[in-house]
Amino acid sequence: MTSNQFMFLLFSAVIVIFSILTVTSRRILRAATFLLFVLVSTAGLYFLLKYNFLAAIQLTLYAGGIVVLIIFSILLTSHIAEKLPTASLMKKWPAAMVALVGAALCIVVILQYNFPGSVGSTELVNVTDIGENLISYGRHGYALPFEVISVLLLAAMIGAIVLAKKRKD
Amino acid sequence: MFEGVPLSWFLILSTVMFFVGVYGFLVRKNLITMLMSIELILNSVCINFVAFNKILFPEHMEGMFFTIFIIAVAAAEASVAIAIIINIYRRIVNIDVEKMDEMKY
Amino acid sequence: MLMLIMRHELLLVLITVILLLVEIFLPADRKRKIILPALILFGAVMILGFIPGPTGSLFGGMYVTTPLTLMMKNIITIGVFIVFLQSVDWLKKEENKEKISEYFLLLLSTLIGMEYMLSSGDFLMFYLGLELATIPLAALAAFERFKEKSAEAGVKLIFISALSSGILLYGLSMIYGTVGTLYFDEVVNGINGAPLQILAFIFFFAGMAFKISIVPFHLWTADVYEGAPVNITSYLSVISKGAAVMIFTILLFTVFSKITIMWKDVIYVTSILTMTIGNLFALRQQNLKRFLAFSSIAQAGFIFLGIIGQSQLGMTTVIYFVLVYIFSNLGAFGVVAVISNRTGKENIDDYDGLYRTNPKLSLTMMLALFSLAGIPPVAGFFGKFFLFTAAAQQGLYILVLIAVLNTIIALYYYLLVVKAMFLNRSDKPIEYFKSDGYSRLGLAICVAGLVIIGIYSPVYEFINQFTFGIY
Amino acid sequence: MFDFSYTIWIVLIPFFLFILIGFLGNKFKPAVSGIVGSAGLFISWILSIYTAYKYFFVVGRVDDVYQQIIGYNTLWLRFTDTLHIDMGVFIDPISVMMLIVVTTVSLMAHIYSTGYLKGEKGFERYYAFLSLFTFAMLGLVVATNIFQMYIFWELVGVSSYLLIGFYYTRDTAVAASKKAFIVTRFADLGFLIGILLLSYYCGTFDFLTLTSPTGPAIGTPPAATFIGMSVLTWAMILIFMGGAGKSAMFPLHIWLPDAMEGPTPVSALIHAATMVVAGVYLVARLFPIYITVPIALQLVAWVGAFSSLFAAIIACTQYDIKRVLAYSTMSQIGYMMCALGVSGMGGHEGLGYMASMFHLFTHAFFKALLFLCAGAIIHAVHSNYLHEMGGLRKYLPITHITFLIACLAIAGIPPFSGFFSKDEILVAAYHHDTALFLIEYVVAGLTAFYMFRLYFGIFWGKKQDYHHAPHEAPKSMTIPLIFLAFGAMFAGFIPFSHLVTSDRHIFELHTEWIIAIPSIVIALVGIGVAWVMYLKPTGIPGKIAHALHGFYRAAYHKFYVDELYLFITQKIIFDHISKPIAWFDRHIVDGSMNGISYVTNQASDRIKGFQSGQLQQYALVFVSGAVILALVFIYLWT
Amino acid sequence: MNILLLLIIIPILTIIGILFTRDNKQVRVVSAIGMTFQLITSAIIILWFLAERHAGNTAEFLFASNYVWYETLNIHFYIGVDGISVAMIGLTSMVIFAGIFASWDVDDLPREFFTSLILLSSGVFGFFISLDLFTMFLFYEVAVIPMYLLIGIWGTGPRHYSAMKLTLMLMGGSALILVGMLGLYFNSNPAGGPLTFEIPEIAKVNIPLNTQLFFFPFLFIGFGVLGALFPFHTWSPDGHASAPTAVSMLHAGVLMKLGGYGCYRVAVFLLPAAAHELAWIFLILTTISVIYGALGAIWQKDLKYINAYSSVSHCGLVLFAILMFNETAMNGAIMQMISHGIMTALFFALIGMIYGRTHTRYINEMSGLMKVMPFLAVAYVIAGLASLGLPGFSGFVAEMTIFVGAFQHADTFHRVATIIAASSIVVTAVYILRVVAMMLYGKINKEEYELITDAKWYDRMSVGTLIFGITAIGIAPLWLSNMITNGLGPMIEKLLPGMN
Repeated sequence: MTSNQFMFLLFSAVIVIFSILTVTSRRILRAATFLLFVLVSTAGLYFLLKYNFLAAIQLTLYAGGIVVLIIFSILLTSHIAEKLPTASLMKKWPAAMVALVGAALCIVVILQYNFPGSVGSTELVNVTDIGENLISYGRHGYALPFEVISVLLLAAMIGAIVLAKKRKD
Repeated sequence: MFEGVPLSWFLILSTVMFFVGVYGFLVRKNLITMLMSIELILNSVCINFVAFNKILFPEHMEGMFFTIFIIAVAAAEASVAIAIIINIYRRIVNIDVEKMDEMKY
Repeated sequence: MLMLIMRHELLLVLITVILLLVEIFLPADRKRKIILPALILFGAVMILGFIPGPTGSLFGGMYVTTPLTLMMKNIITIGVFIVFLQSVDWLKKEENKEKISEYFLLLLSTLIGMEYMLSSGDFLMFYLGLELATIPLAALAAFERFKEKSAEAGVKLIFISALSSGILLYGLSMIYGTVGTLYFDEVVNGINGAPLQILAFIFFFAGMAFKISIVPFHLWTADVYEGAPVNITSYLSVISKGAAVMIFTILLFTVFSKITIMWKDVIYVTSILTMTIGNLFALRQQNLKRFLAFSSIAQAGFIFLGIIGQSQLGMTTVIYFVLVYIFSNLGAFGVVAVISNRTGKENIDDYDGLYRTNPKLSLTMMLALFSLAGIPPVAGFFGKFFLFTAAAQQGLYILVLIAVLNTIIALYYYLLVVKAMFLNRSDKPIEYFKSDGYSRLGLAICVAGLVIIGIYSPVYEFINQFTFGIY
Repeated sequence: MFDFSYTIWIVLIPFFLFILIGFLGNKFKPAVSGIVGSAGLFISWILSIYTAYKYFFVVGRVDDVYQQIIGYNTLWLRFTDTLHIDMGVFIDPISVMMLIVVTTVSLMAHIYSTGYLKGEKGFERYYAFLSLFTFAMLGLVVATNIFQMYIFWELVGVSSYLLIGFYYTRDTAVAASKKAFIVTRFADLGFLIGILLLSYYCGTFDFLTLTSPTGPAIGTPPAATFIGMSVLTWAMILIFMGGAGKSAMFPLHIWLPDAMEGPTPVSALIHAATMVVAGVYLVARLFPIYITVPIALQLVAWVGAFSSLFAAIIACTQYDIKRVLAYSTMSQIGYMMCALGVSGMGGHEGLGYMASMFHLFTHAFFKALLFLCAGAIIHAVHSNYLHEMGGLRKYLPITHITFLIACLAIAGIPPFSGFFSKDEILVAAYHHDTALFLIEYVVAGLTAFYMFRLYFGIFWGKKQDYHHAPHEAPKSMTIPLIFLAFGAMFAGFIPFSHLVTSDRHIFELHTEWIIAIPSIVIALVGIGVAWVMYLKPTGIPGKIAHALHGFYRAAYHKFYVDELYLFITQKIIFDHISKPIAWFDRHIVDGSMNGISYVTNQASDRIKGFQSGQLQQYALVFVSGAVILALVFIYLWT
Repeated sequence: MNILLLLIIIPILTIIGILFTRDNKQVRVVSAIGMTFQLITSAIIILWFLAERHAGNTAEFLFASNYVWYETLNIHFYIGVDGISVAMIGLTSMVIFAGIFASWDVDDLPREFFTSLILLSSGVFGFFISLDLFTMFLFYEVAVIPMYLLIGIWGTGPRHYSAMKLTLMLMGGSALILVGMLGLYFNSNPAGGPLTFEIPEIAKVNIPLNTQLFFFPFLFIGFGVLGALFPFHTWSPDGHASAPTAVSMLHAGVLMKLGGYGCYRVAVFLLPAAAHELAWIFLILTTISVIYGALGAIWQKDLKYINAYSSVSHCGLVLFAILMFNETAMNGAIMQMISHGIMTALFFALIGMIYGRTHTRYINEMSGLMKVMPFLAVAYVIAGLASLGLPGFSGFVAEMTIFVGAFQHADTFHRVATIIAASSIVVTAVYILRVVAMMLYGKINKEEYELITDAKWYDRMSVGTLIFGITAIGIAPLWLSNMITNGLGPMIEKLLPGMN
């Protein structure tokens, strides 16, 4: 087992375990924390894949931004001590079945597929390249999506504000 | 295969994570926990893109950029969702998804 | 002037920015003043859209404009314009005065999203367009913050849409993994129908089917439609769905053309399911918005008949039908909106005896419903007929038969509404009222569209110039 | 050749009278309708007489053979190149004879009615219908083709219906009219099918072609058979069914007695003299074909004979004088049918045919007379019932005399007309079939008996206390009586064998006294019995009735044929066919349509659970939908 | 400008005219004027048609105009008439004319009533003059839909239910037609190249037998629903019973003829081989229709139900005759359509008028009406006599033509069917006379009936027109028969190769 494999397995173990915990934990704040672990380990995977920049984004935006957002909202809407009610079995079983069958199907199909065996480049992706790509408007340039996502974020912001605005009475 | 880690490992991992997310989405009653499940789902997809990009098609960074944009969209989605959740909480002091069934049949 | 290629989106962004600025500098008590300029600006954009201009691709193929997409954009722009006209009445209500410009901003941004989606040249842009077209809509669905139903609608929309985009993304990731690119023009060559690609396609399909409300991915539709403000509902049911249908058709006809034989069957099955289940649910509805929701689900099933035709005829008809559908559904929703705003009544029972107090509204509603049901001489008849023709072209007579039998069920419940308005008498009918000018203009456009589009064949021929099929 | 095309006017004049009176009748005084109608018909009558004269004595006979002349013909409706309905006038001995009969009796009825129905409501309507009937009957007799005959046949039926139902506020009249129409309609169905069969195999409707010895029916008869009989036989039997219906032959006779609900002149005209003999006329018209299909002809003979006996027995027991006359009519028509049935073709062989036509002719006079007399009597005493009459000879002298003449004529006492015609029938039967002969012989006696039973009962018998003294009818009524009485007396002297014969060749007739004398005797016996029983009120009839208890009751109840019909129509058709069909339609056919909607609604209700409002359930369906689709299309789809 | 277009334009102009009226009276007057023009136009068309034919114009369709409508799909607006459609036009304009007068006293939403009625009629006219399947289908639906409102708003009894059932069943029929039509369209050019909906063009194509067999039932049953083919007739009793007078008239009189006409012009004409193959099934059904409708009518007590079942019987005879595939029978079928159209319109007009006076339609509740309303009563008797096929009225001509035609088949199956069908004339007599006897004859049974007034001038107008129609045809049928026979030519030519 190479160190890479080891690291991968470690991360994936963390991811899988904490994912499951995220969706089963009865304390909501813990669940959020577990989610954070999952996201951080994912960032670890990105590091492993030599996508340092992406890993950084994952850490800051995802783990940092979204999880914080979630935690804030938890604090706004729930009592920390409160235990979440568990779902009824009538709900769990079908869900579990679907998830299991779906996962099995996907895994079987994935394993059957004959991916080209090319070994990926192990080079670290250059942040300059990323930046250039992001503002380039040619093939494989991402200037346009970049603009679009800004509109999206703006719209989301407006939407969130409109909804969360307090009523003026 | 990436430095000894086969592609399929990544894919299996992401698939498992994806369906764990789906499972969570289907059973968690609290809206915020459901939102977390969504994040799991999106995260698993990100892993797919990144893994494909790195291991199979490293010449361009399409997968990676896709991941970046997914993260951004996830953030936007989460913000709107949370705004709605908070709005609901203000109205009925409850964010149990099972209570959200005023409209049916 | 390469930017002219992107003129639709740019103009929209421009007026979005203008509105944003105005909103910032407008005093709180004069917010209503924004309505008319907004409408005028948007109307100008709509008209400008019709001016022929250059087409081509930008950003290395990430953004593609063809005459076809231009036309699609124009079609949905017209629809949005009508929605705007119809929402003025609602926006002028006291409880909404704080949110007028936000309403415009959010709707415009979803429109921008759709237009990008229509013009997308790769899956990334497609995905972003899709999300941009969805997320603000969830906010809009929850727009009436003080109504529980509205909030519930928002929750349902945003969560299901998040789930569906997750599934769609999983599919996309697999497509990326098997093909190695996200650009449409390159993806085409990589599609070969391997099991993983079928899986990917199905997941992708599920994501799209969510937008189009295809059974079994439709369950959110009715609840969201019922809970959301009427104008948002009509927007969702018409514009959002129409845009999704059009881009989906294009994708199927181009990107997935190699696996036509497969997706044809997927669509065959889902279209039967959609028509039947949509109709069966519509039968039992009392709330008109919910009723129209199921009706629009069923309509989506019919639209699939055109797609399954996989020919130029099919594509033309799909687009043509979307156009007709915009007018029909907006006509119906327009009436519902007017009445809902004035009286708060949304149930079919409430419409008892409407004709005797508000004949014009009733007639408009009837025409719209007849168009949805496919009764001549209104445009819906032609739309439906051509859809059936497209399917029959493939020899799918059984499918056509099932579809036409479904139109009978559909006719039944449309007639229930007609019955309420025309046949039933009521002790306390909705009083006579004069709707505001904007709504009337909106309805008048719808009626004109319904009457003209079918009988005046050049509309169809015009669309037909730009379409293509798989041969 | 003499141009007979004017003869169409004989037919058309009553038609225009119908239009005129029908549309404008209510604008005039009632009497005007009667006068106009009678005057118009008088023209027709004159034209008929003129035609008869021309035909029989001037142009019709060429080398002792009467010609068949198409006086007028026009295409009315084309089916195929060979099958087309023409409207025209066919002139041959029997049609000319019928023209005379119809116009004469009709004219008499017209004149008579001006008095009889004076002051009745609906007078003009009556005349309109009468004209319509005359038109239809004339159209029938002059028909050039079988379809024209069928058309007028139907029209005759409907005018009969309208006239029977003239007193439409009277329930019995309404029921009777309905019955008459439906029964004859049923018979006409047979007629129609017969026509269809005949015309299909012969390729023509035309009488001239059909009856031509070299024609498709006789010269080259169709070879096709059906259940052991040739199609031609079937066709002729079915056609006879039509004739039997119209002529009230057993078992299609039930409408005739009830039809007496109509005004009496109508009974005289339609249900005694003209319409009811249409069946006989039809058989006579197609006689050349009947002669080639012995089975059908045999049937005609036996049906006729049986009907005559059957009706005669019933007639003996009835008290309603019009009904007695009705049964008598049926009996006499049975005679005519029987005569046709026993007839051969050509010369003396065709005696039966000649006799039948002869009897038709004489019967028209004396039976019309009987009815009109009965009308005068009813007019006087306001009752139809024999036991409410008696001793009327003093009050109604003219009626009395004319009635007596008619009775003698029908009883077959020489030299009254009935003797001659009936005698020829008996002769013909005697030469053909002894059984038939004996039946007819008995019937002759019965006829004499029941007619004189009537006669004695009305004019002699016990004197009744009348509310107001009966008085003789007005002139307008007695003149026709007298006229017809002359006919009844002298019509027998017409040399019919020189005029109307089966093959239109004339032949010499010689009375066979060996048959004539017994027939006179039996008639006299009948009269004698009636004399004994009814001249004065005696207990004999009651005793006899008592002695023949069961049989008498059966005869009195017309052998329960009506009840049988009622059972068939009411129970079988209404209760066991129509009602179940109505039920079936409502519950099964309609129910299945409603069932579809019910099932749809149920389905809609059953699946409502999918739309539970639960977001997570939606998501579950969403995900499982995707997974299942994927499974299906990856593993099951090929 | 094509004179046939007037048939569609006049109704539209009339409707526009109605929009500008101020009160009920003006609405009626405008409608009456419009439909009078329509009647005149129809008469002109008939006369002109006859003149053209007389002058030796042997074109299959006269006054034909062919405009391209949807170029891509090769949909044409193609109109033209032959002897048959001309006859149907005459029928329609007569019935709608009478219908306007019969509904003179509609006072609830009269504007809407007349608009719908005239719209319906324009659909019917359009249907009869169309030579393109698409336009034909379009007009068919235009003709069906106003029925819903007409019955639902102005009807009586369970009007909502009946209206819904009628509309749905007829649209169900049209659904089948649609499938059949598309089948024809996609088989209209086996050589490749542009497909077409034009009837004369499709008629030239030899469609393979298997294809024909597949599509024939769709078309025949589809049109048969409207033609009240057993067991798809159940919309008819309820529909007719609930409909207001003029609507029953138009519906039974004209709309049901769309079914027969469609079966003739589309199903049999375009798919002759399949028609031959499958005729026996439908012959059985139509024979059942004929006798079943008649027997079903006997038991009914509601006047309209009696007539509805009678219509089932008579219309069954139309389809029955069409399936006989010979000139005579088909001629009879067309004549029966016209005859029954006028006659049943007359019936329904009279029933409406009687109902308006007695407020009941149950025959056992009425008696002796002859005395108080002689005009209507006599008219009813005339209608009844026409219905039971009395010579002198059109029904006789039509039925006899049918039977003679049907009898041209010498095999037992056809014979038996014909005899069963023919026996309906007896049953018809039973129920017609039963009604007449119960309702019109006898003594008046309710005091209020003594006060009934006889027909008004507009009633007389309506009834008179129709009586004129049936008697005119009944007395002088030859011109009509010839005109129809003339139109049958192409059909017979097409059917002949399939015979034997």
